[in-house]
Amino acid sequence: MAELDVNLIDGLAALVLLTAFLIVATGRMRTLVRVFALQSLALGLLAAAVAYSTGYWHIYIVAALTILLKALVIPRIIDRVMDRIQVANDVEPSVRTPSSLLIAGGLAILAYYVAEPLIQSGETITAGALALSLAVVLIGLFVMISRKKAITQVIGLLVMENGLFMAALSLSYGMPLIVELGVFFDIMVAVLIMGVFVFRINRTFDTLDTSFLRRLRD
Amino acid sequence: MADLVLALIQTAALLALAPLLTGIIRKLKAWMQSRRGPPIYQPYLDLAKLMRKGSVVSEDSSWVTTITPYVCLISMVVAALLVPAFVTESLGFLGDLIVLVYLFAMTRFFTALAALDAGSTFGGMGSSREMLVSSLIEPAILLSFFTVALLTGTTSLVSVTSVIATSGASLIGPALLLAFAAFLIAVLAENARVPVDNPSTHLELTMIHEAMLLEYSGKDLALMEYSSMVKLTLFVTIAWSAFLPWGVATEITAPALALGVIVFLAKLLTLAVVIAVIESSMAKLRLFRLPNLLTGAFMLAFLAVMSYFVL
Amino acid sequence: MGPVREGPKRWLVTLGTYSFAATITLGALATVAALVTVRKERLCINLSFGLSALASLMGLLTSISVFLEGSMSFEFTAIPFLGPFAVVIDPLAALFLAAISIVALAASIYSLGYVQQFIGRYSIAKFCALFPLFLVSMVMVVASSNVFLFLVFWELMSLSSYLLVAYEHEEEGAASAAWLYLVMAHLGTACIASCLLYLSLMAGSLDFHQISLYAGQGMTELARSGAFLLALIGFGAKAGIVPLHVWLPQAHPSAPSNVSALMSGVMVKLAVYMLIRTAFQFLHVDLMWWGLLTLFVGSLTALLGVLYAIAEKDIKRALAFSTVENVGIIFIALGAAMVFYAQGMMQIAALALVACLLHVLFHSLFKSLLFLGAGAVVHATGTKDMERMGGLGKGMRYTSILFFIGVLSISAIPPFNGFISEWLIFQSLLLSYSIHDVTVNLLMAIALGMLALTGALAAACFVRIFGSVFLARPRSEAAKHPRESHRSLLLAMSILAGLCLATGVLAAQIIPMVDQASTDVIGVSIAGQLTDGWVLEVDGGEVSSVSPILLAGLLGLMIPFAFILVRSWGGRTPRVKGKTWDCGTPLGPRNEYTPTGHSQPILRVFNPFLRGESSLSSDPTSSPYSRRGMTYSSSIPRLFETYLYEPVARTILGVARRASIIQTGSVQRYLAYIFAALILLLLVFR
Amino acid sequence: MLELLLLIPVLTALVCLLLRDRRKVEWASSLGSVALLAASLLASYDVVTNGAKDEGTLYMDGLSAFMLMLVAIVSLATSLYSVGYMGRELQEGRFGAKRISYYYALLHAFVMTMVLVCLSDNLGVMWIAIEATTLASAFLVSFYNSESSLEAAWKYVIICSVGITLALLGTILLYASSIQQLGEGGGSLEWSSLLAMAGQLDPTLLRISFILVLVGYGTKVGLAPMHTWLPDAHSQAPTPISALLSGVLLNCAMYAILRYHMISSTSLGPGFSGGLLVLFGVLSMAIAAAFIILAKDFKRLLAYSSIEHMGVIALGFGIGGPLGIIGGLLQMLNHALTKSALFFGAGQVYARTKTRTIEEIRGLSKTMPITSTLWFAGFLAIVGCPPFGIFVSELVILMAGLQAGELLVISLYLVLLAIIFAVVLLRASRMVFGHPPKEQGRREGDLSAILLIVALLAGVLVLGLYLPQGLNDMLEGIARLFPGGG
Repeated sequence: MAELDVNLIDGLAALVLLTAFLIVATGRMRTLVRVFALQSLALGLLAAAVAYSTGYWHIYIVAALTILLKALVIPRIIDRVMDRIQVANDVEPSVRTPSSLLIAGGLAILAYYVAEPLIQSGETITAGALALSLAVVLIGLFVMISRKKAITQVIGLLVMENGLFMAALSLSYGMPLIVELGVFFDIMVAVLIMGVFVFRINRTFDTLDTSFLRRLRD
Repeated sequence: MADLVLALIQTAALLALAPLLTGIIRKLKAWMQSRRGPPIYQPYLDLAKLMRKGSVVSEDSSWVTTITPYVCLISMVVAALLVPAFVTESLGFLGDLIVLVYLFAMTRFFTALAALDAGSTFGGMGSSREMLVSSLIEPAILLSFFTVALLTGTTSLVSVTSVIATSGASLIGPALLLAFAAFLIAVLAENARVPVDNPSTHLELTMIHEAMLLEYSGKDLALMEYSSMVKLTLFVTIAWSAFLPWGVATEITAPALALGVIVFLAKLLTLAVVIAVIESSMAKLRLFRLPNLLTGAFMLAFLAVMSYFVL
Repeated sequence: MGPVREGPKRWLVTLGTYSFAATITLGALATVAALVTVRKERLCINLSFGLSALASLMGLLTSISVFLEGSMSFEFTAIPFLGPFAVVIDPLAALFLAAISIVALAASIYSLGYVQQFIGRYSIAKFCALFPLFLVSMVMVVASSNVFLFLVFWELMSLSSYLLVAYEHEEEGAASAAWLYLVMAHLGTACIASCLLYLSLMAGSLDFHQISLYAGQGMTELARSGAFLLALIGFGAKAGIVPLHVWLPQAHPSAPSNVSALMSGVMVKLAVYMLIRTAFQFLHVDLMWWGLLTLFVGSLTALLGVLYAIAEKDIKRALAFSTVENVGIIFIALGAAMVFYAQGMMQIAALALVACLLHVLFHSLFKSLLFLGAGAVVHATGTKDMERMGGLGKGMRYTSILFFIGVLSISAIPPFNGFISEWLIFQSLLLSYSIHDVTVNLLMAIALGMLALTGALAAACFVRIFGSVFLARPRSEAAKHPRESHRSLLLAMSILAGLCLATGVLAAQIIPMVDQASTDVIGVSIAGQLTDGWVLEVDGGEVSSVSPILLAGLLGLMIPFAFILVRSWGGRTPRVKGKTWDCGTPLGPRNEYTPTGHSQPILRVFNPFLRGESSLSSDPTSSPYSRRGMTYSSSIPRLFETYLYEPVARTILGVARRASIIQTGSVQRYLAYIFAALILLLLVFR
Repeated sequence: MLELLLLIPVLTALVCLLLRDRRKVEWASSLGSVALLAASLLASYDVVTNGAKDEGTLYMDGLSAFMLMLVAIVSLATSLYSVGYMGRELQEGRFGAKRISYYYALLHAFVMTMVLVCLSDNLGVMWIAIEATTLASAFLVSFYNSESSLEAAWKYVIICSVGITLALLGTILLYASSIQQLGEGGGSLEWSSLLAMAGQLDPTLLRISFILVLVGYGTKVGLAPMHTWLPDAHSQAPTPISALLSGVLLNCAMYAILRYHMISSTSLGPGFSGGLLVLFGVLSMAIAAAFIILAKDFKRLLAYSSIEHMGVIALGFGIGGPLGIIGGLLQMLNHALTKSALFFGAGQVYARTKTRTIEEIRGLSKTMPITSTLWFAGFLAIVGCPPFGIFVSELVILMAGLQAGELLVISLYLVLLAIIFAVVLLRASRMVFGHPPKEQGRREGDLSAILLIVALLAGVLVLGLYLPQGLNDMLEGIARLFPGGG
């Protein structure tokens, strides 16, 4: 693999992590969706770079699908949903932004710590890629925990998925095509189902704040 | 065969002497209280009189009242078969010291039930108190027997008697004496004597043993009275035979037997005096002070066991 | 399946095997019959209990054939990866099988009449199906010679008896008593399972025979002691030793009386059975303190059991507490046997074990008799409260006589059977002087004192029970017109009463049988020294003896003789019926001694142990000079419940409440748990 | 051949979706389930006698066959039970008439995803299938569209999706480590080939991968502390679906973990992944015990009991050895049958009392004697009373623990089991015994439900007394698939 490719891939991967930080930092719903679209775009480019450098044609398909679905379709759907049910533009974090950023930083460090034994065993590239993608996944999960709106939770989940894809691309240069397609299909269905539920929740509870969903408990 | 005959004669003697012992104690007490008192054969006359009387039976009572006098009588007769008095012969293979305890328990058990049978308050009271006294004193009795069993290696009363009597003085020690003392308290407690009970009281509220017999009359009463006289005699005899049997005839020769009989009578008289002295000089204890005395007996017996093992 | 031993009396072994198979088959058939005849209730009762009675007879036949001709065994495979399951009836098992069979026979006959009272109130088929199941599982508990098989039937025994205890579930407290029982039994099973499975893993086989061959070799002292303690706790919970007895006085009284008889009479003893096997055969008792601990626990159990029995007003609860007491006595003997065994004094150990087993056998007979009698009484009066009984002896003459025989036996009145076993226990405790260890000697002496105290208190307890139930005048409307029990009830009780007397009188003939069982365990037979058929002899340097048969003969001949003699003395003197003397006050239920009154002095003396409270209050409207309407009430607190079980339950509940804050209903919180779990794992295990 | 197994539920689902008449839909659903069971039995028999079958993406060995049978049996019971239960709900007007075919279609789609979980050799496909189970069942959970069912479904989807994302990351790491081994382009997600080269995989990656998979799929299994969705979803779903969720879905997720466990313990030795399973097992049992004590709703009680049993199963497999594995497998089977029977009973009781609150129910043995007897038998079975199968499996796991010398774990296991035993039976006996709160006549539910419960309990009963040689061999064969299970 050429030096340039590696640098490019690394750079794009870093961009994905950066956007993850931005998602934590932003306080506006619309911006949040834009940043997510940006992250997906970076991921799509990363896929294309991997495809170019390895020459696996099926990764181009992955790249195309990623950009199409995650950078274009899903943000549009989310926008539409927000328009339809008139979501307030405020993100409503339960952990305030500065602390959130600190925690996100901590998660990134944790990810490096976890991947560190791989560096020692000489798997430097793998270690870096693992650390980056693990950090994105953890930050996505953190977004889900620390944001109240149902839509932010969906976005958090999608950020996790992005981290996942990045891992798949940079660690193993994609997965067998059938698996990739299946995963895409599942994600689409999942988002659709969640969309349906978001509508229903909004209709039933007249809010999207999931912290009201606390009737079932012991 | 001679030993069997001797044993039966001995039993017969015990059964015959029982009212006399009671008479003697009454006479002694009378003297100490500066009275003339009835003749010492008065109990025989009382029993004979009662045997000729008709009886009144409570309409509330059941078959328990009917059979109890006979059960008491016979259990005492059987007990008398087991106890050596002046010679170390008895029908001891029938039962040992533990069996004796259970035969006494049998008498008490039936008496206590008969007391409840008629549904009288006094009977119930007597029954209840009797069971209290007996449950507290029985461990003391068994532990004091345990002590002599340790000393002699057997619980068979005949063997105990002959082992101790033939051992010279080697077995005399704190164990034996403490056990004897514990048993003496048991003699008083088991036979309704002062300070546990007062055999001559007629105030129902203070009675234990007499309260249980209130409903009996005529022949039944005679049997009950006689059984308790035999019981007293047996206890006194056991106190000597099991703990301090010296003087008893250990072989069947005329001089030994003669000595045995004389010593036995002397021993009976000694304890009669002791009982009379106690009854004349002490008051009956309050019911709920009794446990102090009775657990004291238990402690004495336990100390006896302990001194056997430790000393 | 097939007989194992070859020999001249092979037909007997074959008979034993077939009769054992018949026991199980008939029992199963009885259950099926009950389920098939759901709608025809009387038929259901007759079929089910008829078959159960037959099954019991077959069980008895099996154990007789084992005693005559030796063990029988066979194997089968049900769960292949656990290997074949062995069923063995050796003399020890046969002894318990005999106890089960006899009591079950009586209980089955009894049920024919007794269960009819439930028609229309509860499901008859349920009872008729569970009863044989209970019976079969008890039989299989003693027959199983495989840890796994044993545990299955052990739990099944608890389960079926639990359902029977909960049978009258609309009665106050029955369901919760049953629940407590099952929980305690289950806790016990957890200990038992751990102990037995551990031993079998060490031995490399689930088979009892293999485990006893291995016998804890190669295990450390600590491991063996741990296993023993688990067994003691586990089986103790089932046997009802203090402080694990709390379920017993609740469950046994709540059960219908025929079931109480089986539970108190036999089921509780099966714990003793297995404890004997575990301690002696699987662990070869080599540490003396095991025995001393058992002895101590036994003494404590016996004393507390009898004290609580004396305090009790409910007749069945009093009997249940008396079971606790007798289990204590059994444990005293067992503990003594273990001490002697650990000291290598096999003869004396065998004596103590024979005493223990005899008491087990005898207690099954008289306690089930007493429970059956109590059932008859409760059925006749509709109450379990002894305060409300009295005078039943007149209306229920036969019941009262049969009950009385039970009372005599349990109070160890010669020549009834309870006396024989207590005599032997005393003898074996006396022989402890040959151990040269002052601590042990004194402990044994204390145990002996406790046993004596217990015995005397038990007599007091049963004077009170018999007196307040059958004697004097009725104390309530319910007790005024009792009807004599149904024929089947009387027949069942007569069988047991007859056996109580017979086993006492013929103790010298029973002992060789019991000795076979103990020889199996200890390896030394003492029947030859202990009895020659006429007298029982114990040799502790000099010979101590008792002759139950001659004593019985003397008493049995002389009492009627004395009766005739005295009655005819001096011609027939008149016997007049009269009123009871009560200082002229009108006779009524109010001036009789009540059970509460009868036990008050003893309870007051022993109050430091019981911590009871009593209060005296009077009607405030009456004049201060002449008190009227005085009320005396006393209560014995449930010490173990209050200070042991309730704190544990509260702690568990408190922990659960505290844990409940995790289920808040917030998705974010839930996700945070996943997050936290993941991060922790990554940090620790990366 | 194996595709056929997938095709049957797919076809059934389609047919159900297309048919409009309720009777016809019910027939189609029942027949489809019967066909699936028949096909599964045939396929399993084939596998047990002729060894594992590898058809590329699909793969079937003894373990898959075992799971497949579980799925087929419970789904048959569920679809039969649905006929009476959902029919009555429909008559009571809890949902519109059109939705009944939608219900059956989703049900069979759900079954199909579970069959796929059991049959996929490719771990990626397995992941897709598991994610698909969530998606298929989400609408079943929210079937009544009530507020609380919506809430439950939302939590279900969100929590399980997060979990499953983590599992996918774990899968990717495993794949990456296989690439390291085989070079670029040679990586494999086929479980069979991964197992074959397990010895050479990078241990660090494997460890991280297993942690991610355990937390991820563990969410779906209901291992504490990731179990939080489970009581909500189980209590809000229609009762037949609760049975299916508890009975087999959880087992399917556990099956996925087991596949990774096999790889991981081949490579790292059984200590690591086994130890983690034991840890989560005990934790799940403890949390479940606490909530069983507090549960007021009987369906939630049953759900917590499922968490407990998943803990027991994890413990069994974690301890390992032939006994632990066989115990875990038996526990899976017994739990699936018993829990389905219990949920069916709960459905009958709810239909009669119209409440799920334990406190409000009394004296069922008077008002519905047969159902309550069966239900109570189910409770006895679930807490591990003989002669039911769970007693055997829990005892076998106890033996395994003793053999492994895990004394602390074993004592916790026993204490927790005892607490749960006590509390569950206390609740059950209060519902079944005593006087009914108001005078109600005696009325049982429909006969078909009773027969189904009887059949399921009879199965558990037989397993408690007798293990057929064939099943025994199958279990021993499966145990041999695990390292250290020979």
